Amino acid sequence: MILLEPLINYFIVSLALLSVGIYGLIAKRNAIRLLFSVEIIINAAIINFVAFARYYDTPLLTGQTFSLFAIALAATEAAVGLAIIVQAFRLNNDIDVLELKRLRG
Amino acid sequence: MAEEINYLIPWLVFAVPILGALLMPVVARFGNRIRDYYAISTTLVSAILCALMLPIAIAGESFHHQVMWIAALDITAGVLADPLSILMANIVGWLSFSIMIYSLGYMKGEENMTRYWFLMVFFIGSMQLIILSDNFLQLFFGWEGVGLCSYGLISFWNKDLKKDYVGTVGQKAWGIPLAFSPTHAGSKAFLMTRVGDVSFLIGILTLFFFSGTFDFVKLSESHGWAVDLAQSGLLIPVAVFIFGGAIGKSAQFPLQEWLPDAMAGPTSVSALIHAATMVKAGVFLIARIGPIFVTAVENVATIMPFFEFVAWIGAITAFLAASQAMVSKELKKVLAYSTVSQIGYMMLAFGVAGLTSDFIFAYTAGFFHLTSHAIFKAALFMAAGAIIHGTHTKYMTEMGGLRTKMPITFVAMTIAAGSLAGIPFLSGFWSKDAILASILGVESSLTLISLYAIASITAVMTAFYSFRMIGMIFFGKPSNHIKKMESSDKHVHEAPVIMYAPYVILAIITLGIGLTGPTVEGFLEGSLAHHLEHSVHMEIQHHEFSLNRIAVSTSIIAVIIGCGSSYLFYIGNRMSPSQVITSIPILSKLQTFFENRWYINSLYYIVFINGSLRLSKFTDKYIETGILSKLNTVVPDYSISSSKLGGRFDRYVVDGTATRIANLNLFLSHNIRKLQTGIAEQYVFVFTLGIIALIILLG
Amino acid sequence: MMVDASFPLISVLIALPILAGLAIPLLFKNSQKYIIHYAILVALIELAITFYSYGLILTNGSGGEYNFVEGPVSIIGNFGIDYYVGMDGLSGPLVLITSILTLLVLFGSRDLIKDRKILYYSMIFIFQGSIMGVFTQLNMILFYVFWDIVLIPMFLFIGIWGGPRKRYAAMKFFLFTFVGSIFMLLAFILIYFNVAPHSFNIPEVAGKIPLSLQVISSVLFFIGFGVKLPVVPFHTWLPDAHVEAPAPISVFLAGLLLKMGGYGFLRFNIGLLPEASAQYAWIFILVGIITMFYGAIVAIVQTDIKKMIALTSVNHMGFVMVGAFTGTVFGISGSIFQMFTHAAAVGIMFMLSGYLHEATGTRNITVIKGLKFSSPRLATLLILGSMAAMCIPIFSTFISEYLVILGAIQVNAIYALIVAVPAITVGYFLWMLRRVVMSDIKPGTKKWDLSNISTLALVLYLVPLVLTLIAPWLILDVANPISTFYASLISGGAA
Amino acid sequence: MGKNVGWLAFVIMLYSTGLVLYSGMDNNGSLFTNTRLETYSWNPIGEFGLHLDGLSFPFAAIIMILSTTLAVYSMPYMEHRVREEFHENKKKFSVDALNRKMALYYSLYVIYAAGMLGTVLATNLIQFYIFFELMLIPSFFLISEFGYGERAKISVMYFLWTHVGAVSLLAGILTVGYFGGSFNFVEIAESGLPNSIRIWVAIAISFGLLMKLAAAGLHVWLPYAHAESPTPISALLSPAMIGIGAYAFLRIFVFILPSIYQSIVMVITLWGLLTMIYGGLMAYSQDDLKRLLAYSSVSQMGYIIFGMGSLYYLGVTGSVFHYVSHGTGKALLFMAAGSIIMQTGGIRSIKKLGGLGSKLPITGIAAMIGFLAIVGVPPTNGFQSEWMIFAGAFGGALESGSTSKLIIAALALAGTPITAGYALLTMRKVFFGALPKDFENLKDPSPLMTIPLLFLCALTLLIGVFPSVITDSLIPLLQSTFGAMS
Repeated sequence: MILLEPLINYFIVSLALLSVGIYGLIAKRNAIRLLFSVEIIINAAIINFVAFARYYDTPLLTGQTFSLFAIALAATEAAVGLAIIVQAFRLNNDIDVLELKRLRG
Repeated sequence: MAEEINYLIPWLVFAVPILGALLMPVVARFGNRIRDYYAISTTLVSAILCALMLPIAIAGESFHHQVMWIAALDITAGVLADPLSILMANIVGWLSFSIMIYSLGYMKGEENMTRYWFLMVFFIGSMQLIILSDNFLQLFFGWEGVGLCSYGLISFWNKDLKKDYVGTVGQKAWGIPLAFSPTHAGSKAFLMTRVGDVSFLIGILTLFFFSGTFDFVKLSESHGWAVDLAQSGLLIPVAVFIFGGAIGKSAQFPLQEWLPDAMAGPTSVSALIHAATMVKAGVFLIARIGPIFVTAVENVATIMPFFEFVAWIGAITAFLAASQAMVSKELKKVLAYSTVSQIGYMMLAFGVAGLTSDFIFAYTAGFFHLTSHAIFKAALFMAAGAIIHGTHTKYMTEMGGLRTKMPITFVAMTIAAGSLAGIPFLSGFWSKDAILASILGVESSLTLISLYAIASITAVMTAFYSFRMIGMIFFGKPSNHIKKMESSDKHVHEAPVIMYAPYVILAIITLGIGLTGPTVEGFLEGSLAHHLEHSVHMEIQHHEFSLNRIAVSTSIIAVIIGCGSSYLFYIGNRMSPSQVITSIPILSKLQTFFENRWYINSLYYIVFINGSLRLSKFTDKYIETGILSKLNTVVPDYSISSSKLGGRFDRYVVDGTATRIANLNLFLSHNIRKLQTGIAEQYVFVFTLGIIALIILLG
Repeated sequence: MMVDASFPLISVLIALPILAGLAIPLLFKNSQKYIIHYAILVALIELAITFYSYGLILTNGSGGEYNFVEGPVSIIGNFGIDYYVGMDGLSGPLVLITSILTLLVLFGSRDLIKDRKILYYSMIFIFQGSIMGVFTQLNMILFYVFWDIVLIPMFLFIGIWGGPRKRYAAMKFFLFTFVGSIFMLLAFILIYFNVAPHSFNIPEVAGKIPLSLQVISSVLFFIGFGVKLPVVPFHTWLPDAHVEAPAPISVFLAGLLLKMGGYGFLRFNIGLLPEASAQYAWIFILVGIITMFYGAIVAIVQTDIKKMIALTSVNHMGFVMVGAFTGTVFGISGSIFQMFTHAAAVGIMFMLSGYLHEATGTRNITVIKGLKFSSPRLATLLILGSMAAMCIPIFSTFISEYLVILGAIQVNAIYALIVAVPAITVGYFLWMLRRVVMSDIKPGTKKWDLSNISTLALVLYLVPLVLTLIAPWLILDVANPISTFYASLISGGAA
Repeated sequence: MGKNVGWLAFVIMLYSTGLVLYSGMDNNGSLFTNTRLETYSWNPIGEFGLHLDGLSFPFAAIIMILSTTLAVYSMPYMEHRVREEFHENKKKFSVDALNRKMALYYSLYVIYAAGMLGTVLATNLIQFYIFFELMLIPSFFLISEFGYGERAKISVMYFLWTHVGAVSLLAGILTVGYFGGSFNFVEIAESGLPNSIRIWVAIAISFGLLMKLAAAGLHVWLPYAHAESPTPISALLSPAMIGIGAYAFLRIFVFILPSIYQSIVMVITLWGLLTMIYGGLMAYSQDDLKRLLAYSSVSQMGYIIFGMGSLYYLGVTGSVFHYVSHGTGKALLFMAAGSIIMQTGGIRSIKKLGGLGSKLPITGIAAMIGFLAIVGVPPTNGFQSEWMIFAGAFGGALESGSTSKLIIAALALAGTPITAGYALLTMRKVFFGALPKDFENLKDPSPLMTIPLLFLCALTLLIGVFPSVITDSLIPLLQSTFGAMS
């Protein structure tokens, strides 16, 4: 059986991607940048799926089928996010996240 | 030979008057004359029935018939006609008949006479009931009936007009007025006799408990009860309590204040009730129970204190009343005091009977004095009524020199007054002498001497006041009141025939008894001896009648001193009485003391009447309104205030907590709301913190 | 030998009113003229069924166990929530009084409720159905469900047809009861998990609850039912709810809602947790007595007649509390009887206060004067009604009260002192009567009096009271078997 | 049927009196020896029964006789009262208003009599309590509807006082009922009561009953209730109603709880004596005629309580008999007071009255006989009851040999002249003396009022002379109970 890379390496890659995404969310003010960082986070998740499916669930590979779902999900999520941003821009022609707080309690 | 008189007679003697009285209002419908004659005829029928019973008394037997009354307690009602009661019934019957005729004249022209006749006839009926009943309970019925009628008759003129008042209006003793309206006098009489009846009831009930019966016959036959009573030391108290009834009814020492004021009633009433019959009821009671107690007890010594008590009560009353009679200005008051005093004599006689070995002698003396006194006192009262009727005044001071204007009344009154005083060869002399003789028979010398002394002093006083009375009315110059009447041509005239006939007859009888004194006494002794042997089984030694020399001499001396002194003052008016009294200070002090009725009356009023009224005012003011009716205000106010408190507590504390919890929620929600700032970054930041915390926790 | 009817009797009892209620908006969209006749007809049918079922229980004296049982039909399988109904000596009288009161309330609301009739009558029938449900449910969860369904119509009644502060009162009422029911639910769940074959059905659960759990759940039940029964600390919602609720509704409120609390105490506290109740009976009795005295004392000073009557029902419910926890046959049957008679007695008083408001425009005792002259019929009925509320012997409220006192004396003779409570009740009722009825009339007050029909309707309240005075066995024969059973449980537990 | 609704009430009353008297003396003509019993099942509480025996017959007879005579008496009186009331608050007088008022009066009146009769015939403690309250409610309404002065306040006070008593009685009854096994008089076993409870039961029941009997200290409600209630009602209230406390006392203590009875006898005797003296004293200082009669009722109740405390069968017979004699006597007095009030237009203060004897002869005679009955003067039944009470008191004292009891008995007997005092005082102030000028045209009231007066006078005298009517069935019953007790 071919020597597989130890699972932990895939894990480190996805963790790195995850931290980059989170940093993006927290630091940036521009709404579109928020979308980018969300996409990065989703990709990190997908890596995990594939890796785990490969290591633990070889015959069924449910993980990989699920990663396909996740990709589709990411696409829809991006579309929805962009629609909201366009509307927000039309409303107060500024998409600075800090300004959009009319939904507070 | 008792059977041949059919058993109904004794019942009818008292039933006829009582039922007759009840029918009085119905008969009154048919007109006044018919009513008057109807009343007199009932009394006559009852008197005749009594006469029919006389043969039994003479023969010395007794007739006893009973009927069931309260079945559950087997209490029977019955009639006991033995020599004592038959003699007494005849005296009462005939005397009341004569007084009824007299009152026909005396009460002419008075309104609501139906009430008068009803009460008089009912009175006679209940008096006969006392005499003829065979047990204490039935006797008590008559006892109270008599009290009731005397209350009704004393307050007959119940409009309380000033003229009907007894006693001089202004006079006061210790602040208590001594003048009483008829209704007041009536209530006083009823209350005082009521006190006597209460003690009588106590005696009877205790006796009932021990002996289980009220019957005289049963009491005299079985003597078990007397033994139990003596053991529990109640024999003397029971006897004294029963005697208390006699004290009340016959106006003896502690309870004698009601009789002088009973003069507020019409004089015919006073004649019937306060001379002839009612006051004798007490004496009759002692005559009835005295022998029973003596025979019931083995040795006489145990009952001796009771008889001594009776004798002393009699003596004190006699002395007390005689002293007050000497100073009284009202004609009827003098007679009232003399009645009280004479009854004192009778009580003395019956008391002494218990003390002497020879019971029968004093017993007959008492009874003889009872009969003679009844006769001449009734005559005196009727004559007094005629005089007052004629002179329209009741004060002797406003009379004088009437012997020419009312000759017949003068003669009759002098005979009766002489017999009262004890002038020889008049009935009073023999009966008083018999009493004095019987006192000599008492064993213990100390009581003998003291009783004898009091009796003789009273005899002197009696002689004095009876002749003072005759002197003030008939002799001396006519008072200006009489002159005024003469001038306004309202002449003082002799009483009509129908009025003076009765008391003239009675005067004649007194004279008759006076002349045949010893034989009458012998007859009485004989029949009473039979009575004692048969109904009470007491063995009697018969002895011949003998005149006791000491007794005769003392009574003659007493008459001489008494009549002599009063002759000096009033008849011969050598010296005017007022000068003598003012000159000797002791005498004047004594006079005011006697006039104020020894202050006994005022004492009673202050202690009992005003005392209880003040006590009731006190209880009313402090206890009733002070404490109790406060309860009606305090309890509701208290409950309302406590409930107000409860209401406030409910509204603020309990409700308050609920609203406070509600406010707490509001406060919390308000603050938590601020947490949602609406800025996405903060949410993500918190989110990551959460994940890190989770990792640390799980790790 | 429990009785079984040919058709599913209890389900009909519950379903009929609810369906009828729901049908009203459809039937009477356009003309509302015949709505009241329809309503009375439905109520009469319901009453007939109740009489039939009650008669069956009464005749063969099977008050001791559950009759007309409809087997546990599972609704949500593995969670043990199943439809399980039955009627016994405890729920029999309460079902009876529910249908009687509904009929009488309909009569009452005929002339007191004018607007939005469709909603009103449909709500009444839903209310009746759910009350029936509460009294006959043997499954704890469904019991809780019906318990909360009942709140909805009541909240609407108070909220819509209420007096000036109706929103506050409705909200307060809803919140209080709802919070109480949560504690109750918690207890149900605790019991569910601690019983071996997990089940919510009362018959299955009875007797298997360990003592420690019993204590905790009895405290929880106490809070849950205490709010409903108005035990003293939780009673503040009752006066506000009554003052604001329209007259017929407060009859329902006092007549039926309070009984749910009493029913709960008897069914759960005594029925399921006998050992705990026996051990801590004296606390419950003490709370009951405090409720009694507190209700009576606070009622004295009230100026609004409705508030006074509300506090009187707090006082009477105190009797139920004491009766239940004496654990004696007399006490328990007395508390059941008290629940029956109190409903009628307080019912008439609330209706009268409604008419009083109609007649004089106010319910303030200190303001109304000389009712005797202005409206004689109302005055006489007010006097008779207060007689019933005062537990005077001419009405059967006296028998229930004396049974409770008798039970209390059995426990400890000191409790005889609770006899003082009726004395205070008599006190403030008489004071009210004196000020309102017997005082002299102010000139110029207009004459207004009850119509014949409404007088008849009011007299109908008194009929059951007089009937049960003459023949107390009507109620007691049904109540006695169950109370002997509970008494044996309690004494078994305590001994 | 308009004004003669009174006659309807009278017929009802007459019929029931006939029943009571008939059932009293039904077997072989011997008077009142048979006991008449009916029972109906009332299952949880015991059975609802009506029982007429030696003890309850005198009470039942007097209650019914009094209510019948007063039904006739109250016809003219109440009409006068209603007219006066209409006149008082200036409302226009209409005949149908009068009819309605009279109908109301008579309906309450009949219920009131039924209530009293029920209490006396009850065989079950709870049934007794129900009638005990039932008796109270009509009288409350009668006072508040037809009374004088601030009647509403007084009727509430009356109701509350009596109700507090009744409630304490209820507490006692329930304890007795529970521990004694059952509520039926026959089955109650006194042994069941643990002796820690006995004192409390004794206190509770006697407090309730003595409140009803208006014993000294607890009598505050009586003078108010009597002064303000219409005269026919106070004529019924004072003798019949408060006397039922005595019946209850005898029935509960003497017949059911003898050992408790023996322990409280001393207290009862002393309380009776205190009430006698207190009532009598208070009567002296009253100016209102009806209040005076009320206080005299308090004092007479003192006699009854004293009789009950004598622990001797004769004493108890005396107190039952005194209930009868006080019943007739006091009813006479109140009726006389009523006719005076009616004739003089509402004057009740004794100071304003005087010399009425000449103008109102029949009322005067009736009042005299009434007073004699209370004072206990022989021809009237008052004497019979009095001598029995005191015979019992002396008997009890001598039997137990305690001199203290003897002194109390003598003291009580010495207290009787107080009664005679206020009786004669009132008689003198009201009927004798000068006639005030504005009473010139007075005359005796209509025959409807005088005939009942005369009937009761005849009754008083008849029972006075032939007491066996009452005592025959009563004494054997009491002898056997007291025999069993000692």
